[in-house]
Amino acid sequence: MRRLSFLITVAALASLPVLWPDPYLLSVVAAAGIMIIAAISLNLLLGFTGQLSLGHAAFFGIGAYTSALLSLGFDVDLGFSSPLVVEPKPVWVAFVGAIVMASLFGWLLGKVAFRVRGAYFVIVTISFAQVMRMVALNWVDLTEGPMALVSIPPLSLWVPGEGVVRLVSKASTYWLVLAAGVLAYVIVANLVRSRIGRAAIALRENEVLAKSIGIPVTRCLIVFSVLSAGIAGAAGGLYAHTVRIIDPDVFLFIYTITMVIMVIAGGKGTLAGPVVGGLIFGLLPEVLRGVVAPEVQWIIYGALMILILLFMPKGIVPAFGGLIKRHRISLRRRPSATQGVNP
Amino acid sequence: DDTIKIGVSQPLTGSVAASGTYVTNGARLAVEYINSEGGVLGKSLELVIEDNKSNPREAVNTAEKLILRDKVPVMMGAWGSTFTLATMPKLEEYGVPMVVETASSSKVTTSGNPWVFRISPTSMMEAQAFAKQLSSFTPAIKKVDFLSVNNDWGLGAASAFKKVLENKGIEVGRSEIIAPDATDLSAQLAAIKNSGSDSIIVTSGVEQLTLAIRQAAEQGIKQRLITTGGSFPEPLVKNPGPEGYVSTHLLFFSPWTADQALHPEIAKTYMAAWQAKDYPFPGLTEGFRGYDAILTIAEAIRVAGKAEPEAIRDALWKVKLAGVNGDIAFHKEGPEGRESGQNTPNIYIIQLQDGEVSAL
Amino acid sequence: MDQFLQHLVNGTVLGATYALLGIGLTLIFGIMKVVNFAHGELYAFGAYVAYALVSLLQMDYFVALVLAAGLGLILGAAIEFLLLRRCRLENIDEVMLIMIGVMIIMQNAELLAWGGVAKVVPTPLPQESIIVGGIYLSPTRLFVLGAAIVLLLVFYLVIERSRLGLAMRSTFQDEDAARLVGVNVGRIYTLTFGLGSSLAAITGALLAPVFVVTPTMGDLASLKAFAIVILGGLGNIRGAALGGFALALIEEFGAAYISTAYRDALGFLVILAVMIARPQGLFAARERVG
Amino acid sequence: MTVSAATQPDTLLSLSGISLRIAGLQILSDVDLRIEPGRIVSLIGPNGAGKTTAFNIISGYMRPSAGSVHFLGQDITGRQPHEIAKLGLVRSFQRTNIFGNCTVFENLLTAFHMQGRSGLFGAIFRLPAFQREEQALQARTREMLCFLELEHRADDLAANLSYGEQRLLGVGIALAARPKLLLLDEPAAGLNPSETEDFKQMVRRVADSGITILLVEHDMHMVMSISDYIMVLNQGHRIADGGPADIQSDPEVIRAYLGSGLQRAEA
Amino acid sequence: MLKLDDITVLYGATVAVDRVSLEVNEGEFVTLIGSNGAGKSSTLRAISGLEPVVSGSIRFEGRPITNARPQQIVEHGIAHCPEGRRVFSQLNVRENLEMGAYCRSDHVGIRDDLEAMLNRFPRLRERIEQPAGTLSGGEQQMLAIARALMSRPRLVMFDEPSLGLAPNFVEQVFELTAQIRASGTTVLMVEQNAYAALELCDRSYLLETGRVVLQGTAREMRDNPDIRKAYLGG
Ligand SMILES: Nc1ncnc2c1ncn2[C@@H]1O[C@H](COP(=O)(O)OP(=O)(O)OP(=O)(O)O)[C@@H](O)[C@H]1O
Ligand SMILES: Nc1ncnc2c1ncn2[C@@H]1O[C@H](COP(=O)(O)OP(=O)(O)OP(=O)(O)O)[C@@H](O)[C@H]1O
Ligand SMILES: CC(C)C[C@H](N)C(=O)O
Ligand SMILES: [Mg+2]
Ligand SMILES: [Mg+2]
Repeated sequence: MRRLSFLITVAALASLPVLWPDPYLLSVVAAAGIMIIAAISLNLLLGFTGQLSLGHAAFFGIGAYTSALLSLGFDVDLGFSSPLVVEPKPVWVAFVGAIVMASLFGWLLGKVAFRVRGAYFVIVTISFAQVMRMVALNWVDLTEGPMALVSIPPLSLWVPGEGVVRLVSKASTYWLVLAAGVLAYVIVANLVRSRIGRAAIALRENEVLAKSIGIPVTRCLIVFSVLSAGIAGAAGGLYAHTVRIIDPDVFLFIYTITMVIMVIAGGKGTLAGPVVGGLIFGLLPEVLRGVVAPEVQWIIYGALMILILLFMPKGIVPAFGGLIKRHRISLRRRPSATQGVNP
Repeated sequence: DDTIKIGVSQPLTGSVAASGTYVTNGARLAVEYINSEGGVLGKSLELVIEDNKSNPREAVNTAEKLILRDKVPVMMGAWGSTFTLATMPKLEEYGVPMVVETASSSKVTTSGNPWVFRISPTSMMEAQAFAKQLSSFTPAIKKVDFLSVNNDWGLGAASAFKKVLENKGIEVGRSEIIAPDATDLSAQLAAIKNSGSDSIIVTSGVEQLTLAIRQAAEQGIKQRLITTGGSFPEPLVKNPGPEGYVSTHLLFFSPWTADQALHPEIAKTYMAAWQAKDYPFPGLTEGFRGYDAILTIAEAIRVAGKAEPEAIRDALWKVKLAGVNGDIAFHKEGPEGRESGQNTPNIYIIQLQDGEVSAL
Repeated sequence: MDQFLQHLVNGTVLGATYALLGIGLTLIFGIMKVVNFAHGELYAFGAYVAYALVSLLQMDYFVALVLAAGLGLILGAAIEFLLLRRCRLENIDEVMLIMIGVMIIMQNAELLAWGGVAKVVPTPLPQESIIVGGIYLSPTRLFVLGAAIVLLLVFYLVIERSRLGLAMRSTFQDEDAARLVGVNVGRIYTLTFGLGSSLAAITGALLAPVFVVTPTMGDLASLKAFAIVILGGLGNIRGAALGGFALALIEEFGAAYISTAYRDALGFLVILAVMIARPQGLFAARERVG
Repeated sequence: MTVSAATQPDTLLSLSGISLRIAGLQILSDVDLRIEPGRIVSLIGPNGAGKTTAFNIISGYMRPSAGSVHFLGQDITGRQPHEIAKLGLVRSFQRTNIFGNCTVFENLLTAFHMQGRSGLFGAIFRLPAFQREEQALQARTREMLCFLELEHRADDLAANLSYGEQRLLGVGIALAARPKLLLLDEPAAGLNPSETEDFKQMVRRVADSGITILLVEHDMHMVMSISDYIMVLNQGHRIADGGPADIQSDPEVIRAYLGSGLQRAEA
Repeated sequence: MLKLDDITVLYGATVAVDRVSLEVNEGEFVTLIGSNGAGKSSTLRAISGLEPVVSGSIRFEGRPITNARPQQIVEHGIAHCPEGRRVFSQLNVRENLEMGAYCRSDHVGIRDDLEAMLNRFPRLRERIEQPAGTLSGGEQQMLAIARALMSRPRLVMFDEPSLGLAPNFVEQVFELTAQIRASGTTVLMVEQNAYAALELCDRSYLLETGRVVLQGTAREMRDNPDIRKAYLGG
């Protein structure tokens, strides 16, 4: 049943370019789709392990820059005798490189950040993204700094009968993003409904208790951090090859915020949450555009966000899905159940 | 449809929002003027304005929106060299011409994009114009430092000025870089303070010029400040700085000396319209770019006889026009067969002392 | 040496304002546990109030400062009363996101009202710097320093030494228990949020004549304020003040002697280093483990 | 005696010379304890004696300033809680600890973590081995629900259970981890006498199934009737140990801990 | 002194307290007993204004206090020592006690009372500067009791004060409640330890699933065979 409705949804989404072949619409939906993939990856951390990463745009940006740089080639002087020269690589190689690189940083940040929790973790992740932005901004030899990396090649695909085609049309971009999105969704869905997924949830709910039943908290967090970073890196790579320009502002806080909005408004810790939230908040600016001034669009965006939270504090999906029963009461802290400081 | 759409991509927010806003206002005035004279080809012009947020990626975005969604046949933009360079591949992809009103990096016209027509001067042109006037500085300029914004414009201008000044036997000292959105420049200024130079050439948007001048005064910086790029920092009009202090500004339109412009009547029409709207006075030095660009586009549409991208592009080569800055006409630049259009505008150097402006 | 002292002075002045921002956020984030990303917007709000009153209404700057603090208090209290009260810290993410909504709304309202163009607030004090032993002291910055230090002391005393401060800390540790000893919890919430906001607003108004006023000025301010609070140890007023000075000095000396380009990165790098070396924050108290 | 205790083959857990200082306070001083398999051992003492702290040290949540902890002949001093749990030493908590926003079923299923083997790839690709394991764990979860008599609560959120049920679930979570040694910290607190009686029966059943139990409890009725061996702590020092009868008559224990409360326990 | 008339408390759809009526007279010692989840704590929370009462009324010394704000109720002279201690974990022992006297303004009186509390609980004096969160469970319980008394209440409500306390200390706490009552303060206590509760009190109410199912003097209750069976363990 669940599988069937999933397949129907995917099929419906896949037919959009046929039913409504407006390139602008497709490009807007594809752009939202990329953010949704990023949101799905954030949900893995925020929703399931309960760790709020506010530097998630960093993984997105690292993916984007890695993929762009590998596909464009670069040479930088690292201060050793000879400069490091990298020839342009095929786009798919670059794309895989992006995932690997982002995962690597996910591992690194996981190692560092998970020594601390809560607000401290948040601030470590923010700092990480800020440092990455400064590097992208100032390591001009490598990243072109604020001048941006331009003319990034598009992804290409070998199609029987047609040979290698460059995926530049809006429809092909759309399908590409859709395919990646479905893949990310399935990976996350399978992961969280497994032993390791339960371990993550356990640690979100009560870390002290999770440890006591043998859940290796740090390792579990790092696994999730790596996966989450990898998916975000893939989203970044997709972004680089579809927008084909990338600048240090992709590391800006507002991009992380956008992902967080999508996840929480949609319903964190639910599979469909980031998708629903992503569609609403990814497409909203486009819907409002032309109706009101840009500033007013954003004011509406902010106000809508607040309203959703005030009336559906757990997010849209739980509110409508009825998946989780009336939460407000149960979440009221019962004194005995929560104070975990002193086990 | 009885309107012709013109796409405008300008930085209305972000680090160079002031200048983008001025240029957009200038464009609005030109459209009002043209429409009041009966429009073009019997239709009135309509601006579709998008904010590129002082960011190259957003600039690409705005171009796609304007072209795909609003289906504009021609664009004006995108203020910054970086934003313009980022936008250019989209022009080629969709075949839409753009009149570049501000950007000054040489790359804009040399990279081989046949859809680009620039009315603004390159940094090299600015540097050369400046070099011609070197003798009028007393005491003479012997050594200069640079304070430049970290983008195609700032870095390009610094290298053009260095090349030209070194040719003139002037020593080049430190080169300090500032991030496009930095507000505290004290560290850079401190580094320059005791460098032994006599002048600092500052290249950045009007916001940072303002900060640089104020913070230089606070730190007791002795060097003469020379700003490039055509912006005039607003607070200088109200608070001219310490007595006897002279600052020098390279402008492409000087409202103080409008009667000396090549076409004073056009300059005055523009100024009157600006003042009628109560737009801020210092914006005049930049607003004219939008004004001239729209005049250029309107003329091209008239020459083309229809509002279609390719026709407008071909017509742009034929445009001969009197603008606020002077005569506008494009010559070919860049690789053969794929040339871009480049105009040869006028450059003014003015000096400000004790609230008084004089031309050099 | 002059250079060194000059940097020290510049860093100290900046540090005083960072400290103000930091203790404002300590009230809201450290004590109330509201992850308030709109803190920087209240800072921008204060700066715009100063601009509107001084540049547009030709009001006296010092009067404008007081008004900015007052309006910040009212705005902060209103935000708490209208938005946060309904979901009273039940869910940290929810509250955080509401504040992000507030941030988006405020920033764009500013944009709508004032446009994206940077605004300049003239300083009421002489522009000529005072030169003491080769060090340039701008009167405006000196005033900022003095005002900030006075405010820091006042707030320190209020929070750490007064009955009100005790009630604040109790309320956010255990709301029901605070009610049971007779604390008017609702009023404490509103007041705490208002005071924190007021501090942000007055910081903005103090810095308006030093820098320029733009709608995005709050972004980095928020992040830095968080960094400062964390650096000082959550909920620790003295720590936040020290954290503010520490961050500013690191930035200033880092920019002077390491790299101007990485100025803003340095602060964050230090945070990463602190977190790796001493996860509890620099000045934080020990807590019972396990 | 203390040193050799660690190496004695019939010793499950041994503490030797455990001391702990925090912030200048001596919380535990030179505590020794030896637990043989299959027994129910109780640790009692006045409030603040250091019982919970001892549990924290044994289960890896705190590191002693001196001394060592051996479990199954291995030195586990300073190891991570989850590593210690893997060896088969699991604890419950003085304050109720459950996964509040998960259902009772999910709470227990999660607690079977250590019984699972499947990894990342199995999960992502839903390999057959993974599916089989899932089935098996679910079946065991249902068994555990029966054992705890919580079947009717299976789909309720744990946070919505009454206090007593939450305590029960807390113990169930620890049991699901299949310990060799189970540490219970005041499991009967907040239960009324008849509930305590039921609970005591459950602890017996657990012990009969071969799990060794170390119990901290202030309910003397329960402690005295269930324990094979009792150790008494006071201000971080061991002041007595022995069987229930010895402890009840020890004058120092009566003075420091039992008071006249003992009579009531015997009532 | 305190009179509850048919009060009902809901958590969402759950009825926690179902039309409960009870009365506490000046100078009396009354206990509420009942199994887990019976609604004892919820009743106390309703009296002190922490949970809204959806129907019925509460009067204290003749004045209606139904759904009054908690701080007004404290000011009227009711103190509530809550279930689960609820000390202010990051405040030290002294500050916790000072907070207990939050609604008082007689500085000298507060100082004397603080001294009296420390004399009564020497353990707290030893830990006077320690953050309350690091105290052991029993120490926190003492602090919670002392804090409640700091407001000089005329009626004090204890919610399972013996929870987690060592036997000798349970003894002390019960003695203390008796002393408090002897000194003229009225006491309403929730207690799992039914033996002790019924030994100490004058009257008692038995709650089951939100309702009062039995009430009477301590003696009557002790002798009731149902109570012996269900709550006294035999
Ligand atoms: N982090 C800490 N800082 C200071 N003192 C501490 C800390 N942790 C524990 N203590 C002290 O150590 C002593 C022992 O505490 P512990 O929780 O082990 O007692 P306990 O025997 O379990 O008591 P109870 O029966 O009341 O639960 C207490 O006096 C407590 O105040
Ligand atoms: N915050 C809450 N949300 C939802 N239900 C609650 C909440 N608090 C209590 N309940 C429910 O209300 C009922 C009465 O709870 P209450 O705490 O008053 O019982 P009690 O008699 O004090 O029990 P105990 O002896 O376990 O403390 C129980 O069924 C409980 O599950
Ligand atoms: C102001 C102009 C002369 C230059 C423009 N800002 C650019 O980036 O090229
Ligand atoms: Mg204990
Ligand atoms: Mg209760």
